[in-house]
Amino acid sequence: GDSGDTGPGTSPVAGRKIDVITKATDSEFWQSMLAGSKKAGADYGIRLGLFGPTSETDIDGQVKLVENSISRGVDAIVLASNSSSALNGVVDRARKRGIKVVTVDNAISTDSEGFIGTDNIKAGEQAGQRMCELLKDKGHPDGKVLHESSVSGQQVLVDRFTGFKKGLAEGCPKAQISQTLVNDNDPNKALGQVGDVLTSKPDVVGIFADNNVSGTGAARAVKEKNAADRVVSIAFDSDPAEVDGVRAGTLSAIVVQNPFFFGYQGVVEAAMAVRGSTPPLNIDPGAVLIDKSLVDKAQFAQLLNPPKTSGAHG
Amino acid sequence: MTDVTGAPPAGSRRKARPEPDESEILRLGQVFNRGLGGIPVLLILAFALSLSTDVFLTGTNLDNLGRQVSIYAILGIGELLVILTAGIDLSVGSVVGLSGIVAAKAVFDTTGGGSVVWAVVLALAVGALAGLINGVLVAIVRLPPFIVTLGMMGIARGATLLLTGGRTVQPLPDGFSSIAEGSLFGVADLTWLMLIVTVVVAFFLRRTVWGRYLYAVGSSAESARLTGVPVRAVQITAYTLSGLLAALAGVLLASRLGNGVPTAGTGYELQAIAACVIGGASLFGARGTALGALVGALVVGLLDNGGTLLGIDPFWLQILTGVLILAAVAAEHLRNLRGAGGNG
Amino acid sequence: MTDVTGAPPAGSRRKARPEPDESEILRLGQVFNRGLGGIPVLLILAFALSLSTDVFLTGTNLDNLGRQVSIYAILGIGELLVILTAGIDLSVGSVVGLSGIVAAKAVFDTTGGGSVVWAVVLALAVGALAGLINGVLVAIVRLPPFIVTLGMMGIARGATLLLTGGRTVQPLPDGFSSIAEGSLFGVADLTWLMLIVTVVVAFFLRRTVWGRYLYAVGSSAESARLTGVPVRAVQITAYTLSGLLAALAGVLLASRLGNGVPTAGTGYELQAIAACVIGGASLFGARGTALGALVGALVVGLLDNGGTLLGIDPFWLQILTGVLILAAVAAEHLRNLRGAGGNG
Amino acid sequence: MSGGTADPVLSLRGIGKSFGPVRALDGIDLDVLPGTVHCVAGENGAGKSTLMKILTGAVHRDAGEYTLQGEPMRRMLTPVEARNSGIGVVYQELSLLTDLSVADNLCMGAFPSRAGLVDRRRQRSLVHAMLDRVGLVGLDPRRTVADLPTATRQLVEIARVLSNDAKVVIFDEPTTALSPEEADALLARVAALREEGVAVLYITHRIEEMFQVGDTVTVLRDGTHVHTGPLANQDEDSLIAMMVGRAIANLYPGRRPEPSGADARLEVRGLRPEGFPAPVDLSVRAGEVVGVAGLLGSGRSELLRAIFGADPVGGGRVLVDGRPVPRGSTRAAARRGIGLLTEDRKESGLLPELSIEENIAIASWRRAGVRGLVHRRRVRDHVEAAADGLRLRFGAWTDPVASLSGGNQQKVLIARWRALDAKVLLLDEPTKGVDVGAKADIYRIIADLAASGLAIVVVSSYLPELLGLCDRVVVVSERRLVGELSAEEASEERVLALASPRGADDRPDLNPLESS
Ligand SMILES: Nc1ncnc2c1ncn2[C@@H]1O[C@H](COP(=O)(O)OP(=O)(O)OP(=O)(O)O)[C@@H](O)[C@H]1O
Ligand SMILES: Nc1ncnc2c1ncn2[C@@H]1O[C@H](COP(=O)(O)OP(=O)(O)OP(=O)(O)O)[C@@H](O)[C@H]1O
Ligand SMILES: [Mg+2]
Ligand SMILES: [Mg+2]
Repeated sequence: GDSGDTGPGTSPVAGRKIDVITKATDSEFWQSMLAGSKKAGADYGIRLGLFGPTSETDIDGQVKLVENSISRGVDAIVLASNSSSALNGVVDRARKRGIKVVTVDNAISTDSEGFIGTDNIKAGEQAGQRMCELLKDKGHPDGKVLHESSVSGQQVLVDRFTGFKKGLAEGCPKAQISQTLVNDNDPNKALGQVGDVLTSKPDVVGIFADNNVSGTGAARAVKEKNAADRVVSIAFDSDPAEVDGVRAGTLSAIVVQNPFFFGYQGVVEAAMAVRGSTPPLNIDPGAVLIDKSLVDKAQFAQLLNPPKTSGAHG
Repeated sequence: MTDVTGAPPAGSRRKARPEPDESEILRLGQVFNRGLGGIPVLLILAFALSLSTDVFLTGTNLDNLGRQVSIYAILGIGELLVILTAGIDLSVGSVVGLSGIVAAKAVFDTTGGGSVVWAVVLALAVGALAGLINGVLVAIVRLPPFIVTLGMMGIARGATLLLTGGRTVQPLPDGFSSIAEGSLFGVADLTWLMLIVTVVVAFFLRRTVWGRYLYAVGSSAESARLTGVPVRAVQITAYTLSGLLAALAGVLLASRLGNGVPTAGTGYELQAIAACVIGGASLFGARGTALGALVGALVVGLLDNGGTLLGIDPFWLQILTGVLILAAVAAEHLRNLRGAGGNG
Repeated sequence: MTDVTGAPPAGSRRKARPEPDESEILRLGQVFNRGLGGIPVLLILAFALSLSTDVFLTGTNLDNLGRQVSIYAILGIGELLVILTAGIDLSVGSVVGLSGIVAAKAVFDTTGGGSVVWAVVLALAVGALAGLINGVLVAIVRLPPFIVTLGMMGIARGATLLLTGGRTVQPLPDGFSSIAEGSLFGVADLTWLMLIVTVVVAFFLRRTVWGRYLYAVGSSAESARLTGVPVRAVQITAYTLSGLLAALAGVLLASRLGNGVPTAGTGYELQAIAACVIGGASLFGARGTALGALVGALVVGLLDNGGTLLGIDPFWLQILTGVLILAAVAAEHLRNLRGAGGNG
Repeated sequence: MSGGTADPVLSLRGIGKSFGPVRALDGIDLDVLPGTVHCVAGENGAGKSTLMKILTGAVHRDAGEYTLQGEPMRRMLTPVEARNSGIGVVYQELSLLTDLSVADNLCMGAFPSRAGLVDRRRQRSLVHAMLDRVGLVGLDPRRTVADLPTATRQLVEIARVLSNDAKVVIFDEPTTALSPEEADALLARVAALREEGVAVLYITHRIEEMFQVGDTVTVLRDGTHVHTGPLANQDEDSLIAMMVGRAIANLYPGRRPEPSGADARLEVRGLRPEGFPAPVDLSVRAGEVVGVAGLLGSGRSELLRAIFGADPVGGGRVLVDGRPVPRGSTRAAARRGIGLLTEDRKESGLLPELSIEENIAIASWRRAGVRGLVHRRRVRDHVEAAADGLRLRFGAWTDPVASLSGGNQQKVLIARWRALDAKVLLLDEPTKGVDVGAKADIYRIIADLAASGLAIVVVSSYLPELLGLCDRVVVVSERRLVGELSAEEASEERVLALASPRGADDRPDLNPLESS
């Protein structure tokens, strides 16, 4: 909702209305992004509206939120789109009405004032390459890898997996994806599925978990079956449970993006656009692979444990 | 309500003639006396919103509202047909996804503009087919509707994913996107469609023999059978129409999104059922109206829209929506209790 | 055809004595003759799996199966209590999330090991309270169960998100995680708990007067009321127990995940209801058994587990699951039709 | 026998039907001549309704031939086919669609329509014609059936069958809920049908009705055919003997010793049931059986329900043995020892999915020596004791009660209230649909219960029953207690005189059927 804080009145964009719309509100990742946005909002005295649908598959829900922002008569929208193309229509409508739109996390295929985010295919590639290295270390570059996926049919996840396969194939052409399991974002199911594979498929030596739920499930399963030294497990996102997993060694590495930055920079660029200056068209802060050696390094502290906020406001 | 018998025969007949419509509403009011339920609640909500935020009553917002609600309303009205027969259709959400993808793929693969019509027809056919299968399994094989449609829910979603390999289908020709974007007399086509569907179904339910059969089957399938109602055929129609309307909703959604999204419609079944029940339908059948389902969908849509307009924290909004739905139905319900000796 | 006066009471009593258990199974088999439904299907499935993959029957896999199913089974059995009264509880999924978070926060904030017990008690209390509220709204205010629990679904989920700000609650002390990890005689505690809950509820339903009242209310609330059954109290108990069991499931889930996940339990309500219906419960009340709900949960769990073991493509698996659920219920259903003159 | 010698419009050969283990019908032959009233008699569970359901396609026969006007009817006959080939029926268990309006119910399955559209105007006139025919002139056709009392529903049901011109009309216990006038009027209608050359199949447990209208009678016992012949050659006793397989010495238990002591078991003080113009006072002594007489819709059922606390009341109090019963709680009433046998067993009596055993025990678990935990054997004994002497015909105690015949279901409810050692029993139409043999048993049981010190109130539309059974008869008219007659004073004439409403014309819905 509207975070009432009007910061330093000196700011040239003070009092402007910017809505931030995330893919969902109910995970660490989006909470960090919102935290970032709030920081920027406070720094520049912008009137923020923070919204997000209940689930990352709820595209229509996001379309509604954008429409409602149009109704709210905001100056700009920072949008983490649930689809690379399905919001084109509504975004165009918004821009026609002079509303500036900055997209974050997931680029969309129509024009916008700017994009800040990680190319999920690239990030997937990083994960794939790291998977290959670790498999080599374990001595089976030709081993089988399990793909634990949270939802079928979500573009971002498809991209991550595409990238992962590419990255894996570069160094380990013989390595193969043994099967894909879908847990419908149910951590219990994820845990069960990975557990089943670990017990029933001794030849599986790698796990690729494509989001925080899959990652959490994988970490728990590896713990439950204490298979830490048997399998290489790489997951996306930096849920505390996953970070914990890295520390405990139940996750070999996690692919961490910088949602806090997305949120902050998104608002800043939106503000710029509102002022009439043109923000950089595309910023890719890239993704970092965090493993045991890095997890407690100071420079990643803010990344892995961003400033907390309660609910969707500060 | 007992004194009604007191009224002399001539009286009731005389009352009926002059304003047949009035009498009709009266009849409906009596037969499914929670049917027109939501309306007062709806008005109160709208009034409250227009007071609390000046952007609510703006043309753009009402236009948005119409676009947003239309898809759920159409879905809800389809669901209603099944609910009236004391059934339930959990597959509508998946059918939305499936039909959307079918239409999208059809226009995508054959990028001849004219094929849009074909694509839509094909999608509707697929939806109707899914419904037909549900209907047959319920009416002929006599399986519990919940299970049948739960199965279909999985099957349709799986099929959708297979068709797309889990990928979004796009870009789609403007010819297709324009279905949902166009508008007439400043009112979005989506809104028009929603109203048309409501009117047609309402007419079907009130005025046609087959419509009355739906209520009969819902009231007691056995008694209906004994009085010569073709129970099975009626059930099959209900599920088929539900599938058809779900498909329509799916096509509209795909057009609105300009994409064939394989996960589209996930979880819509619950919203559709909710719309019906908020609108006064009973899951035990034979109670409910098309108008009610529309109102139900509007109530939910209004809460959503209002919530964001007022910039309510999404977490709080979720709680609030829950509370308000309860309040709405409760208010409505108590009103009836006072009105009609509690057979609501 | 016996005739009481014909057959002296002693006679039938003599019949009862030798094999009371046999007579008991007979009774259940007849009264809710789809109650024990799933079992044959379950066996067939298990058999097929053990043929098609040698890892299925391994101890570890069965152990996994137990752990995975337990949470859904407990949820399903809670849901059953409500369904028996011809109600429905859509809030169980959200209550799972809420109670899990409550427990997690409780142990997290007060990291004294002993407080685990307290945390659990607190979580269970919260779940029971949510159920109680449902019950009161249904029984006293007389709102439709679907709406009441739909509202509660939103409220509980919203509360969960508020409590956590949408963040995972962790790390949790091992004392808490160990609840779900431990095992006894090589069988996971989770599995034990599932079995205990089943047995206790089964006993409650079959052997206690209050249990029988649940069926009476579901069969005909009005008739029950006029024979002096405390209908409202019975309904309230049902919803409260459902909430309590959901909370138990939630605590177990949180403990198993070693995290308080705010979105945990999303969509579980459908699985719980499905488990009941697959197990032979009727959404119109008065039909269903605890064992049935357990079996229903197992069937679904088995399909999942089997799919994973056989490495079936997830898209196909989704379709297959839908088909198999249908097939399972259909097979069961036809068997009954043949058995008891079509009143299945 | 009028129009006798024509060849049968309907004939059955060797009809058989089983429900699972239960053999409901076995090798039944039946010929029905046009222009005759053919009664079908038999004990509860003899198979009468099943036979009728086979004729109408509601149930499919297992074996046997069925020809209608020489046309062989296929085994999988559907109700529609049956109706189209000229069979009309009033089922024993009301088959109305309770959520729908009276108008829709009357037209269901045969709406006046143009191109699938309901023709409102024609429907309206049609419906009024139908209602007129059964004397429900003033009944608003838009009313939901669920709001109507049983008797009215039964009339609506009858109206439906009288409308379409059938060749064979079946009445399965049409008068169970009707008061004498409506019953007589109905019989007049039946006679009229016969004159029109229609063949009527008439089932009733009121023997005298058979002799009033019947030409031929067919007697079934245990699903087998016992006798067919002209009613002229029969008298009540011989008929009963054939049905029951034994002679019924005397139907009514006869005088009981004057109720001892003047202590009022049940006392109703200034009770104001919904819609009752004046408060009701009534007191029943231990050992007394008080009858409540009145026309259809006079408020008898409402009165009983109010006493039991089933419906909200405007005021007043109910005392049992001088202790007031908390108002508006059926639970409290039951615990204070009041039992209510409702008039509509289908909607407010039976628990269809539950077993016969449980339906009997449900009200009296504690009496069954059950404290919280159900003890199977105790319950079974308890239930057997309660059903003893009721001639309940059933497969197993654990069968769903829905599988019983109408009369046997009624017996189950009687057993339920007998099982509860109540202080006060309120019985609304206790012998509804019960066969003569069982009637005698039920009367005896009521008498015994009274003798053992209960206070019993009986509502019945069947006057002979009230007169034969009760120590006192109070008469209700237009929701007022309009009079009270001692057993000696009471006679059908005097009761009717009291019962018939003053200024009947402004309660047109209560006019007797002749009005059409
Ligand atoms: N659906 C059913 N399932 C099982 N048994 C049934 C069913 N319907 C009837 N029966 C049995 O068939 C027998 C005949 O029932 P029917 O209803 O024909 O008796 P009836 O002569 O009509 O008795 P009543 O005079 O009480 O109406 C009874 O023993 C009854 O238990
Ligand atoms: N013909 C009728 N049409 C509609 N309502 C009626 C009719 N007759 C009675 N009622 C209503 O039924 C109620 C009284 O029914 P009730 O059952 O208490 O009377 P009753 O004496 O038991 O008659 P019965 O039991 O034969 O129906 C009143 O509300 C009255 O208005
Ligand atoms: Mg009968
Ligand atoms: Mg009555």
